[in-house]
Amino acid sequence: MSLRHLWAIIRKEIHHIMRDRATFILVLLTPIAMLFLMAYALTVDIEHVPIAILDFDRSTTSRAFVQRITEGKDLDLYALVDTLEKVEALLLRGEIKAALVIAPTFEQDLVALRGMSLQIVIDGTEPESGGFAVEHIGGRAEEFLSEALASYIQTLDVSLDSLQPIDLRVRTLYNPSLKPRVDLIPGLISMVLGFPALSVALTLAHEREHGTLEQVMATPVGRAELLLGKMIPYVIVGLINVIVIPAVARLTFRIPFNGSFPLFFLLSAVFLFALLSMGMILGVFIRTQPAALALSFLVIFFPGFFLTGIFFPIASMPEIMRLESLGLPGTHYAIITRGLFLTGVGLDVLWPYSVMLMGLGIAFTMVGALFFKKKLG
Amino acid sequence: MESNDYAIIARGLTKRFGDFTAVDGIDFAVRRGEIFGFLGPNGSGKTTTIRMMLGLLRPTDGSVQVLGVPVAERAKQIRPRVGYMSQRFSLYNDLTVLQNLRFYGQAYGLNNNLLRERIQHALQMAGLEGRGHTRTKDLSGGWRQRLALSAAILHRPELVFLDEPTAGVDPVSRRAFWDLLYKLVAQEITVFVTTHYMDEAEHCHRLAFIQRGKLIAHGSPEEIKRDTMRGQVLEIAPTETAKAVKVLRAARESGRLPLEEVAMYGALVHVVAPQMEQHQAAIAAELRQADVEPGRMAIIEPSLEDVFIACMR
Amino acid sequence: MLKWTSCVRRIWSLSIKEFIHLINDWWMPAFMLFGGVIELLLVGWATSRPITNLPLMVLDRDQSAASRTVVTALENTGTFALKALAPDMETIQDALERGQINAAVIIPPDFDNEVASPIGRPTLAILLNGAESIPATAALRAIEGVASDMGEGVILERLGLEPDDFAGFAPSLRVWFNEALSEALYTTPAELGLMLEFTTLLFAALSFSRERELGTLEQLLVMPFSSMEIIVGKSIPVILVGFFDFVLMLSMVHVAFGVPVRGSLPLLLILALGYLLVELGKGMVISVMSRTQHQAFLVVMMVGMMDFMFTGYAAPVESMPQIVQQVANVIPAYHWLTILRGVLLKGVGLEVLWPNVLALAILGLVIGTFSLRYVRRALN
Amino acid sequence: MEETPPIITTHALTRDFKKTRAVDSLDLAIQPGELFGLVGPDGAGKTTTLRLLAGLLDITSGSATVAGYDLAQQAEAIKSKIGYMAQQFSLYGELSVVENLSFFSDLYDVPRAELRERTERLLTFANLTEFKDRWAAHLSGGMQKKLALACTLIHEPEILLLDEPTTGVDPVSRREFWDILTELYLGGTTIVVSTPYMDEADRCSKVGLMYAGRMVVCAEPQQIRAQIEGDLIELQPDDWQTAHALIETLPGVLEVQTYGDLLHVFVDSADKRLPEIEAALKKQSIVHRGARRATARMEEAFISLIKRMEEE
Repeated sequence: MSLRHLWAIIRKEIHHIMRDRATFILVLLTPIAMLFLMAYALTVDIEHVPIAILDFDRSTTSRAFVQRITEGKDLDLYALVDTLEKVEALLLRGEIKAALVIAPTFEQDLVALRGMSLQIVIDGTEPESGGFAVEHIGGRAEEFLSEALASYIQTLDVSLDSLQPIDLRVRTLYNPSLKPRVDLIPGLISMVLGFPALSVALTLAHEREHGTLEQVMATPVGRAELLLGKMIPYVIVGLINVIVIPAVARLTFRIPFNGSFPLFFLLSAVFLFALLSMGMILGVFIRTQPAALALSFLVIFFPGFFLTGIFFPIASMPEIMRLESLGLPGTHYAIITRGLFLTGVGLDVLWPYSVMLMGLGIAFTMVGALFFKKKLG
Repeated sequence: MESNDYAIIARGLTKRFGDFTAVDGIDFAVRRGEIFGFLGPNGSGKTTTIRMMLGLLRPTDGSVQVLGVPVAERAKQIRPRVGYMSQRFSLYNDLTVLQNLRFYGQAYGLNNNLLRERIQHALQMAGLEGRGHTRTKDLSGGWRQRLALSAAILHRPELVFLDEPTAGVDPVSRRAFWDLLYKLVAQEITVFVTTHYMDEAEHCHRLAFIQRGKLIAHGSPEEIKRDTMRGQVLEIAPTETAKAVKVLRAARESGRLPLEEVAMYGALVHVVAPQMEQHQAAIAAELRQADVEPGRMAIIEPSLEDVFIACMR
Repeated sequence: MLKWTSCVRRIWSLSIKEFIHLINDWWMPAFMLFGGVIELLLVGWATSRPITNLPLMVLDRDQSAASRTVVTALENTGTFALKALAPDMETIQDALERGQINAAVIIPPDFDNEVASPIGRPTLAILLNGAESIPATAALRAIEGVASDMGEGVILERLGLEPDDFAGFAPSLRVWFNEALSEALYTTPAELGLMLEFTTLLFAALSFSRERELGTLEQLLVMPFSSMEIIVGKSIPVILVGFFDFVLMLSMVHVAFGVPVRGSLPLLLILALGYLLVELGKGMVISVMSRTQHQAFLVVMMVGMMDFMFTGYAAPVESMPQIVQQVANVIPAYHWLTILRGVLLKGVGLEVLWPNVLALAILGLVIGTFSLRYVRRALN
Repeated sequence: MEETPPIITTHALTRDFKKTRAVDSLDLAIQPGELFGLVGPDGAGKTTTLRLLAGLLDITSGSATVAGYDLAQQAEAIKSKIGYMAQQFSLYGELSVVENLSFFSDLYDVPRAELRERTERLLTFANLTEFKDRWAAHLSGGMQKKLALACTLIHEPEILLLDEPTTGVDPVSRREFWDILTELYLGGTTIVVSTPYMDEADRCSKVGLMYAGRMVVCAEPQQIRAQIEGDLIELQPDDWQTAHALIETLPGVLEVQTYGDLLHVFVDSADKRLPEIEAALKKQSIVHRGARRATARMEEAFISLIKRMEEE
């Protein structure tokens, strides 16, 4: 390995990146924009879900209940209707996401402690807001019930603070609100850094398409030097993102950063090395840019989304996929980012993952160098 | 000028890119049915001029009429009537020879029978019979060039623009290619060609020399030779060509001999000087002094290459 | 008449050429056709699987019958893989910090007594690892379920109610259009719609940028194609492959995940074709704007993400700020997803979907006209 | 003459592509310091040969040594000894002239102490000094070729492998280019150059003619030219097609080559046949100009040889 060769390739690649302004800006901006949009879209606070209420009871209690249901800004009363057909029509047209049907016996059953005669109807095509409605209506119903029954229960000489006698004292560490955005954003960093990895594959395909690779192959430059030299500038591009992302996350989404930033930076560099080596392997096997694009989805983006445990817990996966996820740099990096952003741990905890990342990076580079022939045809 | 007699009329054609003037007010006219050679060094504005004539670039100033149609306004009308072979990229590399030809033919609206016939002919002309299913990228440079040319004239255009059509083509094919151009011209097809082979330029009916965007000579090869060549050319066949050139150049530098130009010409040396008869003996003496036998010496008619080089210097 | 046939012939020649490119460099079309299918399989598979096997620690300080009931109930949920009972808090703390467990349940020493006493208030302490909110939330739901089942028994006992009399305090639930509340049923159509958008956009975006980068565009421009013919000729493969892609993905989600087609299939196919045209227009604009394929790709990713945000797939559009909701109306993918869900799951037709169809048509007209103009100008 | 061991040798060197055999058991020996011209019709295997020698392609069979290294085993070691220039422009367009030079000087490990001096010398050599900060993509074709040559020369290689370095280059630049090559040749560098220009082949010290993947002739230019039988007469008739047919039938005419409307006639004796031809043309009232005895150049020799090959 000659540092001089390496540096020559790096410098050339940096010139390329810098001189094509439009691409340079896009390369820098895309990961950040993607992260921002994904984070926003995935974690919008659900509110103002339009619902319809069909009150067959029309009692004081049911009216008070309706009042209670719609007092927050989580659920919006879209319409008070009088037939099930109207509920159906509204659901079909997508004007409401859920409906609450209060049975004629609502008040009676409640007083007799027979339970809550309620039905919640939700639009199964959008369970996101439907599920939300179920949860919130259920919660309100329970509250309402507890209050309504409080005086009655006291007469029975039992203690029942609520209708949920088992008191769950939940403490959520590292992300007290349990908002998904807080942990998805650190997780998603590994996804969006797939873009620099793709760029590496593209530049190699580009050099093949334009014949410049032929001239370089005729020089004594080593395979590993060539591959590493093409990779390192994109590691740098990725690192610029790595610096910007925590700042963006903090300013726009108020994501904390509890760990050591230098450590984050260092491990991100290792991760980029590993991920970009994957991109490089693509570039080694692929001749044209469209092919590199297509393959990058199958190799980098899809697995990065599904198999790295950002959205789907690795523990729940079948054995074979769990093994595969171990071979993806994103899996280890997601653990590292969550640890540094949220848990605030250090290398004492994260070292196994860091070692894995490094190992994967070296392994991928070696595979790339092994299959990269300095030959044409 | 009767526009019917002319395939191309360019008036004050100018193209500027920013503050760089690529083509600077050139005027020329190409008669129908002639081979018009457009010569100039690399970067002198040849390709830019062709692009303007094809309506790919809008002239900054001036105008050009192609086949009687003003290009700037109605480029679309002339496209079916002209053929164009660009310098490097006229073929799709991942397509096979046949697929490329078929694409050209259909694009220019040839019907199936005619297309089959023309493709057959084109393959023959390019020497690619039996290799129709080879991917274009697997062809050697010269063959690709021949294929591109056959494709450009597949639809028998009235006027064909050829931008360095024979670059990298071997001499045998080049001759076959020029034979073909003559056949085309016999069918009243006009050929506008750029080339770096000056021996090819000799075979053009008329020529234009362009340098730094300006037209510096215009006329038939004979006219150009007569009007632009200062001095005569002495052809020498010395024993050691390289050494002879060195010796004569040294003589020129030191001012011992009033030579305009000393150039190696294959195994021969061409020396240019005014009133060559007076210097012939001195040249021979100079060579002998350096132990080079001058061999056969003769004043010859200047070749276009001699003229071109004299012009461009 | 003659003019027409030669025009068709030119378009034909261009489309054939494009198809040959596709066959020769087959990764891209293969990705278009099967990448979507793979993505859908992954999504369908991942979302239809319950979350199981979450590592959980229990610290049982009570060691009573009641506490053991809790532990057994937790195990029976199937959500958890119970790691060994923890000896002390430190172990739990450490495991949480290392991210080895998603949740921990601590049963206090007096749990049994509190359950038994009529005025007791049994407590369970729960520690969640918020650094992984998705499994943490799933864990919390499961624990809540266990607690409320237990709680119901306690209530019945304390109030002296008969279980048969008791209807339960939770409201009953009915899910329309998706009775089993299968997640695959609503994620896969949305994913299908988005994949169609993305692949079409990407494919279209490469069409000109690639020829420009390789230098062949110049030759194309001097051939007697009108710019309209070039656009149409280059569009046909995109539309065909995109449409085929759609049919393939649709059949796949139907067979693999039982996604029904409750509405009219012909209507859906026609609208899919229309939607393809709209996305094609966008892709072509990106294509002539970009100098390189790399640029085209990055712009496609940005645009695709932007659309994704407005489709209501990840988050309900109703919950977004007013201004964002307005923007959603001019995003074709938003209307397309509404149509797709409507026809597939709700079984509605034009009588309900006409506002979306109309919006899509108007957007198509605007985008189409603009892109035609723009691409033509760029080509001339 | 004493035999020095050749710097490039090949034995039965063969390279197959999917269906075609591009290079077919090629035997070649190039002496150090030779300026070796590789000529041949399109598709004869010139580019493949050069790529093989540069270690850019795997050998199908046979063997070769370049600068003392075995091509199959030590391809990488060869690369620092050679300078290779690809047929297509294959430098980085977005890098400036100087940046391209320094890029390759790094890859070739040019001693830093000499870098400055060499860069300046090559820039002067290639007449590129005033363009040294221009992007390579913005140079004219001829300048690009000269820059490419300069880049392959930066490490002062023992062997230069140039694949059609002057294709698409104007005559002035072409001469400059060959002046540079001649100087290198005189300085002792071994040069292997493929070219479609026969006047360039004439400037080589040795010429190898390839045909269908084989080396069919390998000799000094004079020897090749000498292989042509008879004298050459050049003339330009008005109706060249009829004239061609007519002259071919005349006695003493060995071969007629056309070049556009120019005819090259090989005859057993020019002095004897020139008047006969002119008379024959006059009889058919074919007007002609510029009939003269000409010196047969490499080009005519090449065409003659290729025709013979094709007939076989």
